[in-house]
Amino acid sequence: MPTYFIRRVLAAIPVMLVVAVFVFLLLRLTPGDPAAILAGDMATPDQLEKIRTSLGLNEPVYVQFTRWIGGLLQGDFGTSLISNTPVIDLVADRMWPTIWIALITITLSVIVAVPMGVLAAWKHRSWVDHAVMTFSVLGFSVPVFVIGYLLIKLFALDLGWLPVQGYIAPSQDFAAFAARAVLPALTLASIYIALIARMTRASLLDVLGEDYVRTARAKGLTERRVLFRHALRNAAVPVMTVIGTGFALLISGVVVTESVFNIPGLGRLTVDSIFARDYPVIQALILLTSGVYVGVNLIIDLSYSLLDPRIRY
Amino acid sequence: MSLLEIDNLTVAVDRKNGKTVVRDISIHIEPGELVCLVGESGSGKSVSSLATMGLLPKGALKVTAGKILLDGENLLDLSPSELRDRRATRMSMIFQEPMTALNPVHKVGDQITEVLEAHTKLSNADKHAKVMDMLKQVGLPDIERVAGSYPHQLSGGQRQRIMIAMALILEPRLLIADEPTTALDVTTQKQILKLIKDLQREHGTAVLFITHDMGVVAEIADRVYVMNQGDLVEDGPVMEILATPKEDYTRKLLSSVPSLVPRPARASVSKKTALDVSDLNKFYGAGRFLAKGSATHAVQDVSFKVTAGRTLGIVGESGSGKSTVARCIMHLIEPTSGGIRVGGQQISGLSRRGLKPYRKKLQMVFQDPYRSLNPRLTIEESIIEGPVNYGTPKAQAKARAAELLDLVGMPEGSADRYPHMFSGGQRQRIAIARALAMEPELLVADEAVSALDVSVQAQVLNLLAEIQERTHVAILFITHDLRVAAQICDEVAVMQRGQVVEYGPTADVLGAPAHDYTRSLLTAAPGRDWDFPNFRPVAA
Amino acid sequence: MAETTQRAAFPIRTSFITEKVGIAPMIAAVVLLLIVLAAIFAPLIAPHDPIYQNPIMRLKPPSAEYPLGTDNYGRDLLSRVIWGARVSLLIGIGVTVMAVVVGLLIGLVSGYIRLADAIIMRVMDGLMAMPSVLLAIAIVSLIGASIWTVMAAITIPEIPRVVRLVRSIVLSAREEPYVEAAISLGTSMPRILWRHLMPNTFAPLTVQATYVCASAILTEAILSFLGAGVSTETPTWGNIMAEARVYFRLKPELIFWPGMALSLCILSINLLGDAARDILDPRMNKREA
Amino acid sequence: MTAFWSNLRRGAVAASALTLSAMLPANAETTITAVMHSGLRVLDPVITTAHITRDNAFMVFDTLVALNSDFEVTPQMADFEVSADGLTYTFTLRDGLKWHDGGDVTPADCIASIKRWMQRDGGGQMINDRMASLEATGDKTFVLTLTEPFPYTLEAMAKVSSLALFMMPERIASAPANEAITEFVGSGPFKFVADEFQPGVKVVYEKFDDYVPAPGPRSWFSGAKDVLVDRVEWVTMPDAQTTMNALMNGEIDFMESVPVDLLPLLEGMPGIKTEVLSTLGAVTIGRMNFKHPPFDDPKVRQAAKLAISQENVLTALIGNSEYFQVCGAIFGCGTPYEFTDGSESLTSGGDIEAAKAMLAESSYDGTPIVLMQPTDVVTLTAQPIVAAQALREAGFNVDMQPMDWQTLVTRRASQIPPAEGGWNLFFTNWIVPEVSNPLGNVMLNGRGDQAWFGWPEDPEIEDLLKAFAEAPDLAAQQAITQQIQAHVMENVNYIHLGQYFSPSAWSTKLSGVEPAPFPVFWGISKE
Repeated sequence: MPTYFIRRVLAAIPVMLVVAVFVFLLLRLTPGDPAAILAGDMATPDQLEKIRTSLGLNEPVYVQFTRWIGGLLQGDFGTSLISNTPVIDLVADRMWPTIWIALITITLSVIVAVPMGVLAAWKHRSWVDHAVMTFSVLGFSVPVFVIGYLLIKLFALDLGWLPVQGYIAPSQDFAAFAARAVLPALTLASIYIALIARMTRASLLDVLGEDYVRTARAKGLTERRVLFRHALRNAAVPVMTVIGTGFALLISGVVVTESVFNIPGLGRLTVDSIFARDYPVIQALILLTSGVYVGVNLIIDLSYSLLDPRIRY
Repeated sequence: MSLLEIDNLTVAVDRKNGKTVVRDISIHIEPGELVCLVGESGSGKSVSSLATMGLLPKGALKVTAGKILLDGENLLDLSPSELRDRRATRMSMIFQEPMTALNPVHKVGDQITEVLEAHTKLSNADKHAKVMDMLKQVGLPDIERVAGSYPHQLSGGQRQRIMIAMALILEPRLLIADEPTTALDVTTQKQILKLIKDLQREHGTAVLFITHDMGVVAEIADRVYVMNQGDLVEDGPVMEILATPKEDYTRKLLSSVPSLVPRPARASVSKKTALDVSDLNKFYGAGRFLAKGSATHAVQDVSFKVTAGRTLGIVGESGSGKSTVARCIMHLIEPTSGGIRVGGQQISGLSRRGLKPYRKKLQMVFQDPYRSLNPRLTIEESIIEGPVNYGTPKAQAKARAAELLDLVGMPEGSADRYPHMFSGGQRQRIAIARALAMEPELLVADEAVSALDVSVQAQVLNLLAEIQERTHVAILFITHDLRVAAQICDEVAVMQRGQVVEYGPTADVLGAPAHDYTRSLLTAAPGRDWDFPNFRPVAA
Repeated sequence: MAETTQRAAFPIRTSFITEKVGIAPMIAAVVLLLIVLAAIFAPLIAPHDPIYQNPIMRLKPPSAEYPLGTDNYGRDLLSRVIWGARVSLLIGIGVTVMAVVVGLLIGLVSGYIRLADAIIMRVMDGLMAMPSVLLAIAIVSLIGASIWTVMAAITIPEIPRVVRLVRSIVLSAREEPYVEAAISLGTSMPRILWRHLMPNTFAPLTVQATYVCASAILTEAILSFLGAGVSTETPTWGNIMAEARVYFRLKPELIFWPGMALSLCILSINLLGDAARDILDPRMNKREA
Repeated sequence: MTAFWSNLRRGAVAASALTLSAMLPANAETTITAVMHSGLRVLDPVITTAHITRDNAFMVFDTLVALNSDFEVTPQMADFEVSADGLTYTFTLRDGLKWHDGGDVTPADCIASIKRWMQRDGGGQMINDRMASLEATGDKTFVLTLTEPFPYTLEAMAKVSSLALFMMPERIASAPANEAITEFVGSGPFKFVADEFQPGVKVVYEKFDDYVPAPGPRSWFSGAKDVLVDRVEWVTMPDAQTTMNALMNGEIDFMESVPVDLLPLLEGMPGIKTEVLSTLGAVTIGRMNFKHPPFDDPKVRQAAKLAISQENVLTALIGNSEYFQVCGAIFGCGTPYEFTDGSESLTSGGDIEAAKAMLAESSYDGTPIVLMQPTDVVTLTAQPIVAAQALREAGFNVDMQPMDWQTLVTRRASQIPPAEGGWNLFFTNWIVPEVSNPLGNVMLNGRGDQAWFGWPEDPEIEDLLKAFAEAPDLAAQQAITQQIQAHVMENVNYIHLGQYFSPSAWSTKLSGVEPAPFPVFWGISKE
């Protein structure tokens, strides 16, 4: 396990380097001038040039890159060009809403989707199966923002049960936090539920065709025991995998959801920073989300050995 | 009253006007009796047993007529929960592949205990004691450790013992064993067969034993039912069936079983050495960064020679390294060290390009006829691929392909068809034709008949012998089946754990084995005392 | 046993489709066909010029002249939705073709040449790790929003998925005996890739392609929604909705119709993808057999 | 496992305790939650001209002198006296002025602030060009001495847009004008709560208890700035829809700009009031690139101007005609310099025929003109679309390139040819006070490369501006502005596309909301 872990972490280094180089070059080789954005509407060319120099944007690309990587290695993510705040502070401020929503979404999705998938697989080709599959295809097909607006219209505006938007930290007011987290989490969960339910169903269908399931039935076990004790755990690895790779989808969904529900999270920060050409922030955020993605998938890979004793690292 | 009575059972595909796969069969088993249900693939023998357990795949197959009476109770009338109650307590089942039949994510001890949990109200201590007792009965060593192991940590034989323990722990009156030894090596098979027989005697369990292997039948059966394509062909006490089969099908089946007595030696036709392997070594899994575990020495100092027109058999159990040798010779993997000479030319260590001229001298026939032909190419395209690669004009290659297809006994018009339109035996013929198209000096046949039914197997073996006579091709024949080796090989090399332990003319090696391992292999061969093709015991 | 399990029989019987596939994919195919026809014949079908503004007719309710009403520039919504099919489908198909072709080539090379594999897979892992929508927004907003950059921006994150799929198929297919047989027959490496390995990728790629197509159309909508899409002069379902966001409560139909078209289109493609998988996946066949 | 469950249970108990405490009224603090037109990211009001930065600065900082609703300059932090020859300005600080950190406001602070401002602001530079000295003459007084009379001085110091003159402590104001300041200590009516500031998301202000309001009634930015609530929070919302929903649900109290199309949803809602606060409104304009063909040719510019109709643009942009005004006056309708010379085609629906004729006469050769269209700013998406249609009708070949606003901002600063990534035409908006004075209107600058984006070389207008700066009285100024108006229409320095008004909406829990060019939060109380 430790050697495997170290190997995986080492393997992540070139991946992150690819991300770093890609993002850096993308930002520097395309048109865009943070100075013009910073200075506002009435700035003269002369003033822009002065600001560019003071931001260090006039140096050669490789110098900027080396400086950035050097800073990263010392844990310095740089300072926002626009708001002049350390990137790390910006991220720390914006991190929690995203983490909370993501956690609630994943929990909700797993709680809803796994039983759905199990039911569909068990009742293969029945109306339950068709209903679950239809629902999951719908979850894939309707854009997140459309789902978001529909939920707002229904639950917040027409029924008035929940607030329309916003975010309140759970430490500040848990009830208010929960009330505001429900709709975004539901919105985001629509894709995730679809994804997990489909995978659970497919994986379970595979497993239900396996010999050991037949053995379990031959032992005279009840269907429930066959399904949950024998089949589900064997079907779990692909489901875990899809939770991991679906994390990318979640991040994309977060960007949109945060925008619809006005949640001050990392997704909006990234989009805002891209539009504002706030290079250090964009770089840090894309590197960070990539790192999280790699990390989540590493943890999921490691969790396989808990699910399946054949997998040993 | 019979313990199990299957009356006029018919099973069909669960669809409107679905094809019937088992037609109107009747089987009865008396208490304490061991009955073999024998047949080739597609005979419906497994389906009948699954129907008995109520385990037919839902939505795919269903019983359309007949009764299945266990102790006089029609199992087909029971509700699902009643049927569940009968399983494991009154009837249980073991399967062909113990690796897949055991749940990989639970400890085997727990999987056995689960049977007790489902059907009894014993205390935990009692359950544990009972499980341990059962594990002891099936002859497992170090039972506490075994009980705490996962299936993948056990050997194939141990896993099958676990399956048996699980099946018999509640002392059911009927055990259905579906090809329980087919996936096992011959020495392990012998032990498992003995175990089943012993337990059957001790507990008075009736056994319905499903197999395709006449040797196994001869070894253990009290009574035999023969099935063919969904129909029951013949039944009777084992000696009657083996000695005086009434039906043509049964006779054909029996006469297809190769004899374990080596065939008379053939005169050598040439002095030319087709293949000379010297001190071949192969290590697996060495040299990976941060990889743990040491390398496996899969092939260890293996040397042998094959002369033109002769067949050398390499026999051994799984993991003996016999296939690795074949793959090294074919350059599908790189040998770690040692020499491989084809027609006197050293070919080990040559680059891909350098190897090309020698490739055509070596051709291979693979084990699985379903995977060795590209499903998307017509038969002709597959056969002409090699010659065209070596510059034969297409038209000429096609003409040659037609000749070869005729030679291997394929019907006319096969050339333009696709592999899936042919049976396994036919595909293996095509694969042989493809290899022959290259006019090789050496044909490597890696378990080339193992996947085939015994009647088809006999035909393919005859074909190979015929071809060898005509073309004087040298054959390296890799097999685990001593019967096949005895009938086709001029010389035999026996491999165990990567080493050749005995090497010599077939008559010597299999007739008067010098090495213990060879002897144990021979003793383990089921039905070795019966000469099947001649319907009589082996002359002493 | 072996005699009865025929693997992935290639010529698919028509009865097989009706029996196994069911009615939903049939409906999906019809819907998709209608959308494709609408896209192709948009200039003939659409009652109005989709970009012609008529300020007097802004935000009008449905009428005989404007069957779905007008948007905030007085443009005909129906015409815009019909024309929107063009761009959305163009992006869907364009992205799919690019992602599949590029991914197939890289995947084949990666699956068969070990040295290239190590490097390619690191780069692919890197691309995979970057959140695709963010990457796409960055590319579009940095390089400039034209239909081509939008396509490229959506394609790039899709490529690693195709590469991984192709690579895994090649890796498992190269162990197939018929590939080893081809090696024994002296077949050259490019020819093995082309003739023996590549065809194996077609069925899974067909399935994957439908999902890529659906996701591309969806991503385009998301990009437009976030303000990084193609100009609203070129109507796409995404940017029609993005423009109409503001009018969600006032005139929900401005979001509803393009949203409906978009969802139906993606739904159809996904359903067809599922059907294709059911037909083409040999494991599925085995299970049903 | 057991530990896990007990932890979970403990967590649940803690959570419910939290809920309980949240339900008890913590204190009777009053907070106004407002959604402004955009998120605040840049704080330094000297480095950027962004409106939201200025709005923020008006909360935190105070001004020396201020503008009232009659466009009069009134004392704010300081009384002022102008000598009879117009060369000496004496400022006397009010008593008791304190910084948020407790220090006293001194003349040295003010001088540093003025000097930093003069480096960046156009009006400031004009004063600087004429400045003989600026020095403290006592504990509370300082004097600005000019070399020649410059009547615009006080107006420049009191102007609200863009680059208003804010007073900062000397230690902050001594920073170079090109580097953003990092400390936000002012003497304004609100304290900036740095800990709670989240760039682009949320800004929090607390009432500054030691603030000493200026005498006189509140009027725009002058008079008493009495703070009647404890806190003001500005939160950012990405779209108007969300913001309106939040307002209707009582989650926010104030929404700076409501899209006119959506007004019907709010009108008649109980508890919500809508009104145009910025009564002068804003203007929308189109600017050409004078450096490159075809708009280097005045005839081509004329043709473009002739083709476009203000009404079409404003209808597409605003919709409801109650909220826009077709207005030919480049200095804005409702201002002292309202003249409409030369604007007939713009205000009468465009003259496509005349445009075609003019274009035929000109040097235009059919080269596509690059029209930059921002996709992410609601108030700027309509103009390019409408203009493109009109220009095409007039015979222009239009290449409309969509991009986000920030890309546009970057690209418009580039002088390279349009075909190589430059541009020909873009649109933007100004609030009226930004364009209402010839010296404050940056688009009038005609000094080539030193001019605003588009870089016109226009000595004629430079002469007019100089004459305006020296004009002794309103009548003289008006005479000159009329000439400027005619010149701009003839030369097409930019295309004036009319005036529009953004309604604001707020909860009726707020009282004391009064019109001003942009929202201020003093004088407002909340139930």
